Amino acid sequence: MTGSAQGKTPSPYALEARGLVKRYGSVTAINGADFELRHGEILAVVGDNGAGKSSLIKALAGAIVPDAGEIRMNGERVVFHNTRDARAKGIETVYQDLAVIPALDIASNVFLGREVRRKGIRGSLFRQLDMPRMRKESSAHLADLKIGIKSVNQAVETLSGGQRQGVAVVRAAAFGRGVIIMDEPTAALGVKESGQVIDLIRSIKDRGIPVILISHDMPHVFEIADRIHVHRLGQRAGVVDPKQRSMSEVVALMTGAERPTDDERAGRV
Amino acid sequence: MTGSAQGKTPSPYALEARGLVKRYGSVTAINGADFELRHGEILAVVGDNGAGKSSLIKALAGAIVPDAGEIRMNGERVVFHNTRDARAKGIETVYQDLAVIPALDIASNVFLGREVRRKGIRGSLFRQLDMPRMRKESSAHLADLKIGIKSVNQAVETLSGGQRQGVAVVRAAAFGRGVIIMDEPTAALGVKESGQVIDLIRSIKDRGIPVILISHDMPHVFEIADRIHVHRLGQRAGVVDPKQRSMSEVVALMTGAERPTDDERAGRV
Amino acid sequence: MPGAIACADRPLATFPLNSHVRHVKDIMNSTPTSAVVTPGQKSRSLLERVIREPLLGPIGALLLAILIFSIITPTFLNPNNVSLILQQSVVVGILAVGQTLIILTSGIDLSIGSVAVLGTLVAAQALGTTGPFVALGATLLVCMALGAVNGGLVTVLRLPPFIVTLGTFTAIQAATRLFAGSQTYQVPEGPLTFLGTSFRIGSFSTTYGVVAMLLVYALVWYALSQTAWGKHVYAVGGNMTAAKLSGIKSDRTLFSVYLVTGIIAMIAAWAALGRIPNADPNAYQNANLETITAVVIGGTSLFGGRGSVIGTLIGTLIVGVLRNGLTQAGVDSLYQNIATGILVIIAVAVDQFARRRTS
Amino acid sequence: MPGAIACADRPLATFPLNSHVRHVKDIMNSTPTSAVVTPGQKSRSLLERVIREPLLGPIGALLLAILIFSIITPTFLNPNNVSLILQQSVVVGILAVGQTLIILTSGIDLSIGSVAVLGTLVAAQALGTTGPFVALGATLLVCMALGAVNGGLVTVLRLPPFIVTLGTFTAIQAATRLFAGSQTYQVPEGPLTFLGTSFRIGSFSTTYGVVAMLLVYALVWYALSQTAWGKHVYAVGGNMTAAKLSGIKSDRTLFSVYLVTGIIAMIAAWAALGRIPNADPNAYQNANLETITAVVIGGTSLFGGRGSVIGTLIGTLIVGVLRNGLTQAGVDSLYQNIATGILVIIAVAVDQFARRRTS
Amino acid sequence: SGGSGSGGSGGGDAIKIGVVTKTDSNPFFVKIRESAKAAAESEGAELIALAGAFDGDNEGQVAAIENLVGQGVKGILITPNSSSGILNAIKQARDAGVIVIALDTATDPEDAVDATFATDNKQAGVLQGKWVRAALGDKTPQLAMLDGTPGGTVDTFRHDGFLEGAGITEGSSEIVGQADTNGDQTKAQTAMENLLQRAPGINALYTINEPAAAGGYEAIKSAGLTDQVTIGSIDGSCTGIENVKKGIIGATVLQFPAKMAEQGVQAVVQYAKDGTKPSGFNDTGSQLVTDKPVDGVESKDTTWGAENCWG
Ligand SMILES: Nc1ncnc2c1ncn2[C@@H]1O[C@H](COP(=O)(O)OP(=O)(O)OP(=O)(O)O)[C@@H](O)[C@H]1O
Ligand SMILES: Nc1ncnc2c1ncn2[C@@H]1O[C@H](COP(=O)(O)OP(=O)(O)OP(=O)(O)O)[C@@H](O)[C@H]1O
Ligand SMILES: [Mg+2]
Ligand SMILES: [Mg+2]
Repeated sequence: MTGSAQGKTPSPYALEARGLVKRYGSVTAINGADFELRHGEILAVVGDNGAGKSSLIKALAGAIVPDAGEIRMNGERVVFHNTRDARAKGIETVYQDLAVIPALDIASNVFLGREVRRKGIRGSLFRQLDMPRMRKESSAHLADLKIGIKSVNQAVETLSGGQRQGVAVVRAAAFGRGVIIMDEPTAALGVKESGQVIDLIRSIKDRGIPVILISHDMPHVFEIADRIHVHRLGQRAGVVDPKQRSMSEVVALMTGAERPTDDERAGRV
Repeated sequence: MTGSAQGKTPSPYALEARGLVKRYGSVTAINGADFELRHGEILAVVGDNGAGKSSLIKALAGAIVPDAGEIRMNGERVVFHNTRDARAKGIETVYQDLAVIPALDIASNVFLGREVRRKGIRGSLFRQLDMPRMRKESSAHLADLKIGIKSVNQAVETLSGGQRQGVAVVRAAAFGRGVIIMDEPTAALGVKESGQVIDLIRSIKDRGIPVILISHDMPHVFEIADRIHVHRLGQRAGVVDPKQRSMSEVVALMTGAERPTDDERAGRV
Repeated sequence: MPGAIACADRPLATFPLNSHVRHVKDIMNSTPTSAVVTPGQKSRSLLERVIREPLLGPIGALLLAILIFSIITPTFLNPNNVSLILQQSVVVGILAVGQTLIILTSGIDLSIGSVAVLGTLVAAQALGTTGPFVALGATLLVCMALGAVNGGLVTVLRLPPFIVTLGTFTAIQAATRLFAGSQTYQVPEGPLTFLGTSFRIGSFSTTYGVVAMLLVYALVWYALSQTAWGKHVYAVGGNMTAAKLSGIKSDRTLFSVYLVTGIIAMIAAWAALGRIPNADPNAYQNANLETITAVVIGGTSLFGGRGSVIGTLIGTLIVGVLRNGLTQAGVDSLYQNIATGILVIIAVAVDQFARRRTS
Repeated sequence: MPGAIACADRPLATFPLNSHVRHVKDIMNSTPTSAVVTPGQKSRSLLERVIREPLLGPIGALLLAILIFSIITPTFLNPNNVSLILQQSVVVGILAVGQTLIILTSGIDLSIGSVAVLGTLVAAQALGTTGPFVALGATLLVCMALGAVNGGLVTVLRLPPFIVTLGTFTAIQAATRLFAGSQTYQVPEGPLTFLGTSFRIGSFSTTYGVVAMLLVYALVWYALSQTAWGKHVYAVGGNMTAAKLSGIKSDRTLFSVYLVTGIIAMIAAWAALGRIPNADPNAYQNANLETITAVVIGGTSLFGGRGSVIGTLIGTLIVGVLRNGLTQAGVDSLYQNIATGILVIIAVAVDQFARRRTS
Repeated sequence: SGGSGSGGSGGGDAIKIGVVTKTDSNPFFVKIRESAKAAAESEGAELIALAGAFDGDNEGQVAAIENLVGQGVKGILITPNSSSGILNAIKQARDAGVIVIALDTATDPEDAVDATFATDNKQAGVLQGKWVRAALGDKTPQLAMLDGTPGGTVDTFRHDGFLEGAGITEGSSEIVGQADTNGDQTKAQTAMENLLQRAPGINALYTINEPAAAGGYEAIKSAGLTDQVTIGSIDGSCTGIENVKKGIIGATVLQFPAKMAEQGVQAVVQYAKDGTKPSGFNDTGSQLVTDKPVDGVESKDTTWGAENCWG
């Protein structure tokens, strides 16, 4: 997995991709996309519906294996065969379609795939889960988001759309160490709850963890993003600085009505 | 189904509900909610996650049968046992979870439940569907929204989240005659596509059809709504006039940080 | 090509699908009644519409089996033998149509064979006291009534189809034996055995039962793919909640599927009397498993909402070809069973492989 | 009470759950290692945790059946008779645990009975040449190998479990007959028949096989509800894509379920030799349908991801009680089948009714 | 004469013979299959063995006949599932020049096939019934009947024969219990356990075959009633004879499946060589075997049985 970048000066990028391609039958969802995420930054990814944003971050999260192109973490070539590989490198993701198990309770969902076992022989030999602890921790995390969940014993299928999204966000935020990716984490959330997710993202950044935020909510994006990656037709149209471009300019870039500068196109902002 | 209001002066309300209650086991999703929709208006419904907005409009659309309370259309008492009853009265709904059939193609989804048969004996006797016509009409409607759908023969499951939402919106908009209800129709949509849905809602209003819009997007709500119904804890906290209240005031009302005026509480705005 | 292309506001000369975008725009601008269709539809012939892409796998498996058997045995491709395979597939093949319908609604019908068997006995016994057409009418009534019982329990009481049809299967099978006094009933040649009558097309001889089977397939194919009812069946099986919200009379659709399956069971009963003019309460005990196998080999999902009746026909034929071909090759039945078990898995593996290639 | 209450920024004196909200906030403010739990959990006793709400239906149906039979027959509640019902449930009951696991992953295992039958024959034949413990080891190996074949085909080739296990069922059954020359093999008393040995608790006499069955249930209940593996089984069956995205080793989990089912089949084979010390290639031909019935009556969804092994135990007992009770009541076997069919439907209807009441 | 169905091709002139049993599962049919194989081998003929999938699988047997005719066999030996269910297929086979011989079970009418080599199942039942009745002595029979498959031809013959031999009429109060076992030991054991709970006074047991008898015995043994119940059976498998020797079964009626198969194969070979067709019903005989002979029923002991048993 180790590429040629080894031994060089440390890479300026926490996560980086070159020439990614992904085809679904006759549809090319990612069409030679580049991508760069700097250390400790919040990078917004914006683009029209169907531009291929979700496909791009799925490739970065190991959820799909790209047909071509390469991915690097901290300058080192990585190959993700599945989400476990990406998780092992500290990449946590909130998927647009949430990836929760409807019939399982909230605590089990939050800890799915990294369950905590009891201390002592009950955990080591009998492999018993420490459900009380997992419940307590999940409800503490969820309480931060204030999305009004009554009990973490509830099955996820009984939650409202927004509450469900909260569960997915909490899961990623609680465990991410390397990179946290959020695909439209506030789409179903109310004003207050969205605000709390934005605060959460800021606090993640404060912990020094970079965040990739896909969002259609331009005010949020401009409020929080350090840089904005504009995706169009399966490619990166450019990266812009929210302090130098207005919302309407970014929207124009998304639709192709405006052209990016050469620096923006090359991602040098 | 005809209530006592018959023979009186025509009701000012296209759709109206009093004291609706809906319980799910120990959860009371609607807790004695009132609701009024005037003729020809765009009424926004806002509220926190889990406030019971979706449950409320599901009751209005016949998707759930309330445990108590009554619903009136044009002053006349109506009882909806299912969505068909509501549809028969011209109520069309975009559900938050979209209610599309993943394995069916787009055209079949748009026309689901009101398929068009061929002209002549092929339609009347052999009950053959006029698929070419349904395809053509769906793709014309979808083209209006510009959500980049390649072919209406595509199965809905191959669409991106936003494209899927577009299909649901188009379906409601194309067939609504009495009331059109949209539960977060732009949640998954991009900036441009959202704008197109907002335009679409305006054009529905121009056709004289009232619209109920549930949305967490305050700028959109303030841009388009004639009145804003604020929902809280399963009840109507009040109805406000977007020209008299600011966004932050409405958000404060949603969370209970601010109290509505007596007129607002009674819905007299 | 990215789906976003229709959003393009300016022409993108380098983009291959741009012409398509313009085409869509043309449609938008054209009058609503014009007959312009999107390119995707233009090129679809009838054959393409009947044989959808997901069927390439089963068809491939069937052709492969035919090829192999025609190489290793001299008799396999005899017109007589081909006709035999068809005739042997008639009863299970017809029942499998009903099974497909029910599986499409995400149900399962374990009682389907027992309904048909009861049908044969009703026909045989009624024949004694009434005329053959009354007997057929009585059979139809009984089969539809049993379909209605299954359908009623599934739709009204919302019980799982597996349990409902397991219960009716057990009860019907026992009731049939009681009704028949555990006897078999010989049926004389006549309208009741009509579907067993042979006729020739050129040098190819076959029975009206084969024709009936193909007709049932054609009819149900038409109903599923060309009528609103068919769309509703797929919708109900694909996502019951969404179907309800879309205003489909989901209970009625579901119930109608069980009723239609009752009718199909009656046709199967008629065909069974044509094939073996002897109503036997012990016959077709494995019809439930055999029909489900045909349906699944044909690419229909056991979870409902996806599949086709043409796939089931191919699935039925695959099983028939295997059994016949192995006999032609002189394989004993125990070894045949081992081979069939493995070959069925291979057939579905071929299907999966083909599907992954095309998607 | 609306779920939104935790959002309340000001106290709402009229709102009953407000105390709960404060409670949750207390938790937030308390140190992370404190043992405070939300009220919902505090009151859950072990019994409540074992018997979840969805089980009330099956339990009700079972109690109802027991009540009715103890009224209409004098012999039904005899300790001897109760012990008999348990003994008669052992083999299918153990196999049904494996079936539950596989159905929870949204699969189905049609081969489970045939694997156990092959197991009995391997044990009986190996006993002749080796010692009883080597024979049991060989049985375990064979059963696990067959589980691995099923699991491999399902996970690696992604074939539908129905077809895979139908194929292996057909092949294993035929292979067993060939292997045994359709003969039965008598097994002398010894370790191989140990599970058939009786012992007494007070005046109640039962066999070690019953104990083994209850142990298997307890173990699998523990694994499903108290370990990460169990959560993963539910996740894989509930939503495979989401499970994969959540980083679960879904293939490994799926495969392990088939392997565990192989082990369970071996235990069932052992118990079968205890019950009938005679390895018969024709035994337990209906085990697939019987186990699926027990699972479904027990409230486990055939679509995966929902259900419990305790429900299956109750489902097994319901079937056993019906069969035994009807015989005690002097019902002839054909009428018994009719009654069983109808009663199974009623049992599930009671369940559905109870569920709708509680939700 | 003959040979019109064979298509004339194929390698060499090995005579092809098909044998179609009811199922592959019953050891009795396995014995027929194996004896036929052995006989065919010694005659230099080729044998294809097919079977129905379950008791009552007429469709499976019809398909088997059709496929064998298509394959070009000279003769088919069949144990028909139902005596009248497959007559059309048999007729078509005979019309195609294939001789069809019924084994074990006669067709109805009997001349639907060229010849029949079978046990008289009714007679076998009568023998079992007579012996059980005589063994009971003065005791009033309290009879339990472990039947096979309801409606099976053989099952019905044996059942009726037993009652005739025991002098009991169908529906009489002397029959205290009945259950269908499909000839399966497990099912028989469960059924007997439940019957004994209801009617602990059972003193006579009819069984459709020896596995059913073994299952019934297990139940009787665990109920501690071995001295009280007299068990009769039919088959003559070596396991069964062994069980008679051990006293598990009181008496069994021995059949001769190997004889049926050998004679059948020889008849087909004969026909292929010189066109001689076999004809009529050929009883291959049945013999009561017990170590507790009773007056009025001719019987042989288990030593003889062990020499003449099958499987
Ligand atoms: N599994 C799939 N099969 C076929 N096509 C797919 C699949 N997944 C995505 N696509 C197609 O790939 C394109 C890009 O989809 P993607 O979900 O990445 O878009 P997106 O930018 O995230 O859009 P949105 O903002 O609506 O979520 C779309 O045209 C979509 O239809
Ligand atoms: N089927 C159900 N079973 C149990 N509880 C339910 C069900 N549907 C909704 N609820 C509960 O009812 C409450 C109101 O839900 P509803 O979906 O109406 O909220 P909402 O205002 O639409 O929220 P959002 O903005 O997140 O969509 C929530 O607490 C939810 O958990
Ligand atoms: Mg997306
Ligand atoms: Mg909602």
